[in-house]
Amino acid sequence: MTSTTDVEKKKPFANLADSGAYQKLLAFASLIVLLIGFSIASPNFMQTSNMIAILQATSVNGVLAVAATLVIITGGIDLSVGTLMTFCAVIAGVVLTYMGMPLLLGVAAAIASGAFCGLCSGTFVAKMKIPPFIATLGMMLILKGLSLVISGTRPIYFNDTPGFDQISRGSLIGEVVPAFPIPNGVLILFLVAIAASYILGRTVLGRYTFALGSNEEAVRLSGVNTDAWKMRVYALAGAICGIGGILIASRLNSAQPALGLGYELEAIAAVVIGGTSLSGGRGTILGTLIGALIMAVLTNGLRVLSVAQEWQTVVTGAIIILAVYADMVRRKKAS
Amino acid sequence: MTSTTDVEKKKPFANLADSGAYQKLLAFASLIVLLIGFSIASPNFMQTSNMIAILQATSVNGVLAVAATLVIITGGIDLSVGTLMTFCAVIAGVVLTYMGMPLLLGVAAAIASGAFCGLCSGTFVAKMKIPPFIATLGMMLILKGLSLVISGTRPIYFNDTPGFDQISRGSLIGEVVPAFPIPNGVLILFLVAIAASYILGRTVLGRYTFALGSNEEAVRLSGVNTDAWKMRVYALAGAICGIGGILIASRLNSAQPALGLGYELEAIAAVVIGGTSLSGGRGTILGTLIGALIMAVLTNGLRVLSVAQEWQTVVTGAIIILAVYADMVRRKKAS
Amino acid sequence: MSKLVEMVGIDKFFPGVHALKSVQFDLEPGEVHALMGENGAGKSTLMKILSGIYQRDGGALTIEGQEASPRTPREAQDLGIGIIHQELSLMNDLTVAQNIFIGREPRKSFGRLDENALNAQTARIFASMNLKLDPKALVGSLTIAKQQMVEIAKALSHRSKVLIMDEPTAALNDAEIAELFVIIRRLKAEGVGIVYISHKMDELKQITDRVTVMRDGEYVGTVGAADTPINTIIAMMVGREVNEKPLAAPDLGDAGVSLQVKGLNRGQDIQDVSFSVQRGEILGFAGLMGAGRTEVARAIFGADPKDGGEISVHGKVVSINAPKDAVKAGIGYLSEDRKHFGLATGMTVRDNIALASMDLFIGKGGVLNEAEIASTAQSYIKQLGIRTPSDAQEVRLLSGGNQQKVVIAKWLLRDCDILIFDEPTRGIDVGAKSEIYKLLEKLAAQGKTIIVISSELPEILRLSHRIAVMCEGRLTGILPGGKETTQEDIMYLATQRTAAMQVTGTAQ
Amino acid sequence: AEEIYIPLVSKGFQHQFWQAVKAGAEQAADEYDVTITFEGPDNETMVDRQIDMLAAALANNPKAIGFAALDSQAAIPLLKQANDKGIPVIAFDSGVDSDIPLSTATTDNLAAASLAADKMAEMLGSKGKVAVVAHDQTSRTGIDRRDGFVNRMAENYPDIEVVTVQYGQGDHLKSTEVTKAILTANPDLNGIFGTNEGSAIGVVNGVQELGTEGLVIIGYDSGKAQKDAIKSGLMAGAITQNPVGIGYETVKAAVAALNGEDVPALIDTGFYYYDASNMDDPKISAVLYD
Ligand SMILES: Nc1ncnc2c1ncn2[C@@H]1O[C@H](COP(=O)(O)OP(=O)(O)OP(=O)(O)O)[C@@H](O)[C@H]1O
Ligand SMILES: Nc1ncnc2c1ncn2[C@@H]1O[C@H](COP(=O)(O)OP(=O)(O)OP(=O)(O)O)[C@@H](O)[C@H]1O
Ligand SMILES: [Mg+2]
Ligand SMILES: [Mg+2]
Repeated sequence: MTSTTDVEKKKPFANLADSGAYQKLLAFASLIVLLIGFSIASPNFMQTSNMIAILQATSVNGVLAVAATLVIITGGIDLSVGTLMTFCAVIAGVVLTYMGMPLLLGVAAAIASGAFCGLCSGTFVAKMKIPPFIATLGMMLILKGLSLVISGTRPIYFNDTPGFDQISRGSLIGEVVPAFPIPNGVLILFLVAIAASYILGRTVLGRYTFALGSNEEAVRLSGVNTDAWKMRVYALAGAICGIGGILIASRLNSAQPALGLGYELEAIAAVVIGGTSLSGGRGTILGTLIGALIMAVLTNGLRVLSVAQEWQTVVTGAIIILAVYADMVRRKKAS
Repeated sequence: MTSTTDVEKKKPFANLADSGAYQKLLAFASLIVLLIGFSIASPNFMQTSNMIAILQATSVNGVLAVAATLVIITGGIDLSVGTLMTFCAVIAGVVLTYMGMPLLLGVAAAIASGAFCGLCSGTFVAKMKIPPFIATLGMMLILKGLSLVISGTRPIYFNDTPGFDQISRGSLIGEVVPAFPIPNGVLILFLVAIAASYILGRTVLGRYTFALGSNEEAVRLSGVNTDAWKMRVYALAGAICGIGGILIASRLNSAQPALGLGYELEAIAAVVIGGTSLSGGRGTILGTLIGALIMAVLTNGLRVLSVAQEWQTVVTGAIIILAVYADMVRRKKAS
Repeated sequence: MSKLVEMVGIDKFFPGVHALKSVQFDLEPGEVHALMGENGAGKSTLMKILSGIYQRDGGALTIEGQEASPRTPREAQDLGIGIIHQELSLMNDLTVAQNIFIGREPRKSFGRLDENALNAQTARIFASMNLKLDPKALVGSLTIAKQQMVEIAKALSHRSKVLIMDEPTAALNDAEIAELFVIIRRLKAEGVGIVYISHKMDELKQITDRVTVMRDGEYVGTVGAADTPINTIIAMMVGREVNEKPLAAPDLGDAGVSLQVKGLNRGQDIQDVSFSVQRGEILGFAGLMGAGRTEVARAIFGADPKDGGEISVHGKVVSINAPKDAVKAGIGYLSEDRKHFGLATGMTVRDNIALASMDLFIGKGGVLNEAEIASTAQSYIKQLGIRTPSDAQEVRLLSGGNQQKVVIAKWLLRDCDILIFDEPTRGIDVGAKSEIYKLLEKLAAQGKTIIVISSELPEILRLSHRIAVMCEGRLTGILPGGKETTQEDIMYLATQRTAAMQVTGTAQ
Repeated sequence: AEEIYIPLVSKGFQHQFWQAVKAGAEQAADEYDVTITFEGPDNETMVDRQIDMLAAALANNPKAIGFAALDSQAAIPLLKQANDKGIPVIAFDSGVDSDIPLSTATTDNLAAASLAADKMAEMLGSKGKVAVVAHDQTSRTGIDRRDGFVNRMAENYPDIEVVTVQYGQGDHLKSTEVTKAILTANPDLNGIFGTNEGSAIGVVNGVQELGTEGLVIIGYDSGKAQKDAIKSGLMAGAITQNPVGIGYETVKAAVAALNGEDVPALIDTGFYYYDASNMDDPKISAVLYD
């Protein structure tokens, strides 16, 4: 109970450097190295249209990765993001094409059904105490099957809903800055990311998300209704997958019921590359975005370089390991 | 250092009941319920030939799941089991068919290359401190690509190696007990499982596998070279995947270089259904075997019932959740 | 003859913290050398340098006259240095014996384990410690006190020349401590040098030969234990005199009953426990290890299920099935195991303090008022003297005692009517302890109801207006606080093991 | 001279069928002195991944593009973009719902699967029970081959019952297990149709492992294992497309379009039924691959 030491006085500066701009820039290091490398290797890489293609390719995976980030920070895992996205797309297809409802209703239905399925996973995990891996694996299979059942194993096209494809393909930015026609899908990804960041950083839900991942029992013993909060996090993640469903449906102008398997691993990979720990309690949306971008740049760059496809896979694997390694080394130095 | 309380005296009995025959039988409960259910639903299900088909269907996934169990008990995860299996099959193909070496050498090469790749993953995790998810995801991609590169994107057939397909398909047991021609592949799975069980329960390697997953820092503080042991566990898991590679190659009488993606989730699912915790420190090979059997019975049963494919997926998802839930409830009651 | 250990001018920096400032320390063979200081003074850090966990940033270390810089725990072990860590570091999924011999398992050929030898050797160690514990029990199923004993057994099994004990008795009760002292004396006779860190001042006179005091990461001085009054040592530690006021049990008169527990039951652990506490009262809970005090507290709080029993708060029966119900009813519980049940160690000091009271800081749309959380946290940091570089520091980087203070702050902020403190001063230094006592008294004076579970009888006697004593899951009696009650009275009730014993005293 | 670059974005690349298409395309590339790349996603459900591939291909300023659409509509905006830039698009394997592709080099999968049904019926004497092990439930080829077979049976052979259609994702091992389950459920089965190479091999494997005899197995595509099975009599016969031809014609049409020549709107590369009797026929063996 003695007085403040000089240590405490020094700390604010240390803190500043820690979270400062310099640090944040460094987090991009692997991404920037990749961008520079590919630009040198191929003159076609650094074109506006290709940059936009990369961003476009990030949009769906990015949104799913944001959803996965939330669940992973609670110490869980969500294997159902990919098939849930598809399920929501199919729901939108049913509402818009089969039932002929107006656009907004379709979007709302997709997001609501996403939230509902997320809530189901959350209930399995929180109330029934099923390990998140199994609960969401089960959901992944259930949703995969249901998408096929509901759609009649057939893609649902949105040709009767004019403007639906503009949700992802159109470009509001392009109308203002014609030189840089960033598609709306990318815009939506950034909006989702900003919203998720805000929720994580500034709201109770976010605080409990971290707390659950850090030490759930301690949170429970603090009198917090941990089950309820966990279910909310899963529901929120589900709703975000619903947005992902709209994005992909709009991009393909159809709901492809068989799609989505394997997307969960890519989303989780983006999360982990972005520095979020699978054991929970730590993570950032910015990191996840960078992770998703690294993956997209890598795949696109190797394609533009026309590397043989089998080698593309090898190089992707190696670079993912290296990128994370570089990040580990950087962080170790920083601390 | 005070006197014994009765609690402690009671403890041995509690322990006995815990690991007693009764308890072990109960662990099979979900499996047995499934078997009975399918037998009632279809008269064709409970035939010797179908039981053998189920066992055979378990063999490859079972071996991969055993490998995954080891890594998961250390608190890690291995996403590369499926493509590593394929890679080892391709290596066997190269050694046997392209280079025309004798059978044993091919088998040895497959297992050795499995161990080597496992060692690489282990090095990434232990030495480079890359999260296991990323290290093995990277390996998964690298091995997937390399399998295609090495094989020339072409299956390698083992027609020149007589007896190769007998490794998995032949039946030593059938020669002795003709009524029950259990294929050698199943025999190998059981041998692998027994060996892994023995290693886990009786050897130093096994002890450190559990210790690492339980509290790695404490093990390190006890002066154990945790990195070296972790690498050994990954190498052992890799070697087991090598055996899996031999099994699948022998069953298909060819090394199919494009196979293997998606097998990792099935293997991990079997592990988790079997009661091994993804956070490490706990798990049994017996549980994993039961988990793999549950998955195999489920898929086979639904197919025998000719359930429509899309519904098969839905039902599989739901039953996986239920099986694990039933297990949770049982354990809670037992404790 | 050279000294066993000699450390001179040791410096250690952590990001933002100058943890050790040119500290010196030495150890003779066959001596018990106490290392004292407030929470965060740097005791554990100094010992971690000696045992190869941290590397020093400056200074010299010699072991038996030889320059040494152990870089890993293994190297330190090879130099003959063993350590019992302040924070338990055990593998919960392994058995007791497996934990003790981790890294040195008796082996047969081909890396096979000799499990029988392992258990037999463990049993022998336990026998020499006069400890009854099944070598095959899973460590995770043991209470912390027993886990602490396992840590001690593990350190003993190393047969080190230097044995560092970082607060080995924090989780132990008097009987266990007495047994530990027997062991320490035996080791001493064998020529082992022992570094002994503790916040229990009474232990100094019992076993230590010399005392080195640290303050704020600096070396203050080394004195002989026998010829230095305790008050002098305390003054060296905190830089001032700490005077203990004797307890003055207030007359609560007709202050209403705020918590009433009737017929609380759960299997063997809790057998028909009934008691009540008045507003403004401090009820102490005493008992031996495993008496079930923690169980009673957790059952009241809803952390564990109960078989039966009725809990009333302010005369109204409340149904408590989960901690959230308890908190809603105005009951707070500070767990004895801060690491597992008290703290989200990866989060900041600020968030941990606010953890139970988030609803106070919620604005529109669930947005948190961060500035208010920070200023609240800072006021508690000041009030409790939590030594942390800032309120945004991660809790896991604080010293053990300061972590404990964070948990206390969490419950103070929650402002419950009824507060159950389970071993609140575990690992807390003398200065801070007396501050906490004052705090509890102040809370009681404000009309709050306080239950204190403690294994330190002087603490129970110092604090409690009434003392409940438990033995093997039963409440064996309730004694009045104040001068009339002695440690012997409590021990008598705490050892009433036969089920036929009547409850003495009155339960209101 | 400036290099002529023609990327082919396919439906897959790991399967032998696609490798044969690639081989044909490379052959044509050699002949016409152009550079090609050949890429496809891991499986035929990944519609969006294929579009990303198309986008990357467009970034390289190709002279022409070959495209095997996983979904007939999803790629239209990108194809329009190509069209606007004057890049000719040749569709292969299956069509695109648009008039942008100048030409489509493809197999009529419906007709090919009907032929398989005819052959099956012939061998069974127009009565009995058959099953289908298909490779995919939602992809165009999966649907066409399944429907071609099932519909022909329903229309022309009332005494033949298709008892079940199950899917093995074209994965050899999964198809093996599927076959065994089908045989367990239908001990009186007379024939099985496997709709692609992996499915067909799976059927053969499953039948072998169960030791079932007297089944009529008809496969699809070729590959060494399938050819061996036909030679040994395990498999009655199989449909083969002309994958090498598809690849070759795609590149050839692209080059023709670049040179301003007329290209036919549809290039039917044909399909054949082959069995032990005609396998070594030069016309047939030319379209088979190992
Ligand atoms: N890894 C670390 N990173 C940052 N700061 C640290 C770290 N370890 C210790 N510290 C800081 O160093 C100081 C000394 O801590 P130490 O644990 O040695 O105290 P202590 O004397 O053992 O206290 P206690 O009696 O509470 O156990 C404290 O201010 C603590 O916050
Ligand atoms: N190894 C064990 N296995 C099962 N139950 C145990 C074990 N050890 C203790 N218990 C149960 O826990 C009860 C209380 O333990 P605990 O030591 O927490 O009580 P306590 O009075 O709070 O003691 P303290 O706070 O001094 O540790 C015991 O009465 C016993 O029923
Ligand atoms: Mg300390
Ligand atoms: Mg206790």
